[in-house]
Amino acid sequence: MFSFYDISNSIHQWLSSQMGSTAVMLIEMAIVGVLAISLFAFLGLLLVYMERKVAAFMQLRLGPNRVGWKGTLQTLADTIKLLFKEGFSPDASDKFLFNFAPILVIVVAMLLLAPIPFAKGFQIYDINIGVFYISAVSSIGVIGILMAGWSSNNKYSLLGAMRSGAQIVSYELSAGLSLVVIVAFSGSMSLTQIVQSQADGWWIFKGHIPAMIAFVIFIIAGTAELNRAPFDFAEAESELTAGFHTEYTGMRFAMFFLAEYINMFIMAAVGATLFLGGWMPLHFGNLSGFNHIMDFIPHIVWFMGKTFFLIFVLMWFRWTFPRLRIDQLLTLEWKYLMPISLFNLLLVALVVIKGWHF
Amino acid sequence: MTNEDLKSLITQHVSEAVFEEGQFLNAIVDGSKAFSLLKSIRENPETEFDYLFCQSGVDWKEFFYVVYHLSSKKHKHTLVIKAKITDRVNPRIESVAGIWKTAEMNELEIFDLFGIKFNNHPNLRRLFLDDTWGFPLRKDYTDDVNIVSL
Amino acid sequence: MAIKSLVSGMRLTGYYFTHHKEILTQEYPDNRETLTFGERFRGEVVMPHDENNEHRCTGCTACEIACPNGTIKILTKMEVGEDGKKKKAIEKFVYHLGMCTFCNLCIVACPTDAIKMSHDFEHSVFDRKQLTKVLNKPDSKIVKGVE
Amino acid sequence: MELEQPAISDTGDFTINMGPQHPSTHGVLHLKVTLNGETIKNVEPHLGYIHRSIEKMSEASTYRNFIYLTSRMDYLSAHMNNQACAMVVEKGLQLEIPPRAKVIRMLMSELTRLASHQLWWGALGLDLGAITPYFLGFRDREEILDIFEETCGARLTMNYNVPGGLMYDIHPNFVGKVKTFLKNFEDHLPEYKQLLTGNIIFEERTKGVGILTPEDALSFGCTGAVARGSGISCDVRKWNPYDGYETVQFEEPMETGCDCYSRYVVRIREMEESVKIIEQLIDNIPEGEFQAKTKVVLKVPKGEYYTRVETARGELGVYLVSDGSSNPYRIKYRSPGFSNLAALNTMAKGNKIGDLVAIMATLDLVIPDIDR
Repeated sequence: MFSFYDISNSIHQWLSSQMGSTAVMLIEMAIVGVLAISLFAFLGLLLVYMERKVAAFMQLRLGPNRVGWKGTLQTLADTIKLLFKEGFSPDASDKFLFNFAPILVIVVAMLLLAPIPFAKGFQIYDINIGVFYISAVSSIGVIGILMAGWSSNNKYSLLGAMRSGAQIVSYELSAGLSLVVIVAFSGSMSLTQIVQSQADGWWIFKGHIPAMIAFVIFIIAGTAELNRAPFDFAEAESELTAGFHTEYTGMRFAMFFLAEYINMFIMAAVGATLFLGGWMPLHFGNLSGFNHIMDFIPHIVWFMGKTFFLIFVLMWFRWTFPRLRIDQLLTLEWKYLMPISLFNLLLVALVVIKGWHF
Repeated sequence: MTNEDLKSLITQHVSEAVFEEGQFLNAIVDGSKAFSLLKSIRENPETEFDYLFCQSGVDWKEFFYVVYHLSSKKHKHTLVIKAKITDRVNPRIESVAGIWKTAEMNELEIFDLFGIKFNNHPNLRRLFLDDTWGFPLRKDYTDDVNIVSL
Repeated sequence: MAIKSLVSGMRLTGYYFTHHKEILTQEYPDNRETLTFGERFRGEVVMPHDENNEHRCTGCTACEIACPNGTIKILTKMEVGEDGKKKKAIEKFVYHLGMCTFCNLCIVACPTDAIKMSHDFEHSVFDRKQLTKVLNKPDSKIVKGVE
Repeated sequence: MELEQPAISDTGDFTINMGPQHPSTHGVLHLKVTLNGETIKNVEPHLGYIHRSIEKMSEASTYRNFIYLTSRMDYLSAHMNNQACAMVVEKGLQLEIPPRAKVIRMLMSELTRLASHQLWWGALGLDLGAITPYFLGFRDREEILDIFEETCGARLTMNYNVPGGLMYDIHPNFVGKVKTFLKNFEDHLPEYKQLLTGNIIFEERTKGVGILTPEDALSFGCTGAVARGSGISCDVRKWNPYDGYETVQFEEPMETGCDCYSRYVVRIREMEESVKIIEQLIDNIPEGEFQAKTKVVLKVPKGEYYTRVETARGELGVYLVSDGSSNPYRIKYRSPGFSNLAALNTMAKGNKIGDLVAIMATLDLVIPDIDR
């Protein structure tokens, strides 16, 4: 059967037979870098197109339909346009931070790609503290947003950045706690092992109610961390014009835009990996016939299917709900989600100790 | 209150008030006496004009009127007070923004378009036009650039 | 309760996502051929001419008076009719499209139905001078019998 | 760049300019907002970005052709504006318009009100961050605009009223199309409630926000849904019926919450009432003339005339001073948006920026109506 594991292994072996280990590592790093960047660009284009189409269909519109077949090349055309646009920077801005902020944001998004297992054995870096790594690195992104807001020398930007700071600091907690639930269940922080532990069923099914609660909290907190509606305070178009990226144009703006969609992909991928079994096919206890059919679907399809399902849910939220207010957002976190997560963690500890889960 | 009662009430306050019957009862009083009259008919429980539904200026070339259209939600009667201002160079009248809050914005508009200054207005500024502009709703206003006569 | 209200909203958008039939928007430049207008749609003022290059305008300037913006200017000349009498006729019916607000007052005012509103709504031009139009065609004459 | 004064004062207050180009000021409204953190301390409106001095322009026009200008004031209730102006001239001339014209005017007014509220509903959703309502609101609005286009010739600035009645008779398709619209709208109105009214986020955003006490509402001269949301009965159609409104049965929706949510509910219920009025009238359009006979040149006798209509935003008053010539001597439009805007500062103080947007959306401001 077609497998990424075999491909990557055979490449590695072929390279090893040709040259020394340092050169192999360098070449492999280059290959991975090229793959990661092209995945980045491709995902950016795909997700923007998908969002526009989903939005259009929910709003009884056609969506992009001019460039390419059914508008598929529209996002490419937009990218080319953004590349050619002049990148303004305000006179009184802090030039260094202003230029550095979008790069920081996009680098963080790239770093997050490292520990995600796309298919069996197909992973950039199988780090044994993957969950910890993700929750640690993802909070660096907010520094980029704060830098952007501060350096723009615009009060709207500043307000947006401060909102974003408050928001991400708060929601990092419940997002982290809901990840800890799965860590407790599987007993490992490595994403590969978490996926392996779901071979006989996904955690959302195996983990009873605590896993469900953790999943819902993860979706809410994840949406908030992504700065997406209904939690898009950092931008809050109708309140702060464009929030932290009010002053950004051209490719610098495109970087923020791209990072937002990559982060969305990563959020959905982490959610799919931890709660929905990653690339594991859907297995039900003893229906071996059914399980066997499911095995025929390639792992990458399972992974992408789950991820894009979660992305679709996020988009569905965005095109349905009104935005909350900043103080309501913080109330939701500190008064509801946070206590529920803590209590949920306690429950999970009990379940795990007693071995009640499947 | 009927129009007759209103007339006698106003005459008690301002003896030289002139009345005109039309769609509503009109009372023309001098600008200097308008404020006390308006304040008293707002506070008098028998009249209680709590709703200033229109405040405007009219330029009659020799003098200005500041027209207050008043009605009462409770007593359901309507009255029009016209405060007459004869000074064209430096027209002034007391502000009623303390009595009806809607007057604050309306008086800004009247100041902007007629140049009538309101004493004790909380924040008298040009609302629409910049400070160097004339007062366009005055009849003697001319503008060769922006007004194209047909 | 709270979650129920959120789900009901999502059900609506989800319903429209899956039942994608009705389209609200129009693909404008592509559907020029199929665009329909009400017959009273106000595009711009035109003066219909018949096949003999004849119009119905007597030059009475009722439309010029009715126009609130000075959009219409009628230049008249004296013409000698067939019966030898001198008669007023239009030389130029000048229409400044740039000043027109499409209020329809001139059409209503016209006693001889000489002008009407066309359905042409794409008025943008590169040169403002093109917005000043002469509505009567060169050498056109008034239809006989219209006074 | 040297700043003359620090951007943030010692107490932590700072000023931001909302507008004239801002997504949620619905046009060119310019608000100078003093903030402390996210909390609003003061809101000062600066107007004039779309001031065309319609009052001055009207003074130069005749009684027939000043009416079209008022479509450009509150463009969402263009028909009611035109009606108010036509009515003031009719009042001056003591002209009785035919019953057919009255009924058609009422029908058109209610359709305009529906169209305006549909746009308002969509824009409210947009201001609160939900984008889908905008398109659903426009779906129904387009249907009404198509009806207008067929009968009046224009979709927005209709100019369908003339002194003495109407410019044209209704189009033969009018009755059928209105009935189709009513049927569609009955299906669509529950969706409005599904998407916003019951939504927990929406309720959190609007309940208890932007409190306007009844005393303030009256003192600020607020009308329309703004005053009715504070429990003040002010529907001109009830208190001073015009053009036949005394013959139709409808309720004046009132709420006592004094907050954004009350104003929202009032407008939603107003839509239901408008549907009721249309249903009563659509089968009973009397036959006859649609325009009273008038002279070619109208001269309103010397005097002062005041008419009011209930537009989608509140009470529009037209104060006409005539000196007996063929032009108005002075025309004052008492526009509902102007008075409602005055209350913004009182409502917004102490709330957050997000609330300011919600409050402005429920005030339903139309800037050309405020600037004139």
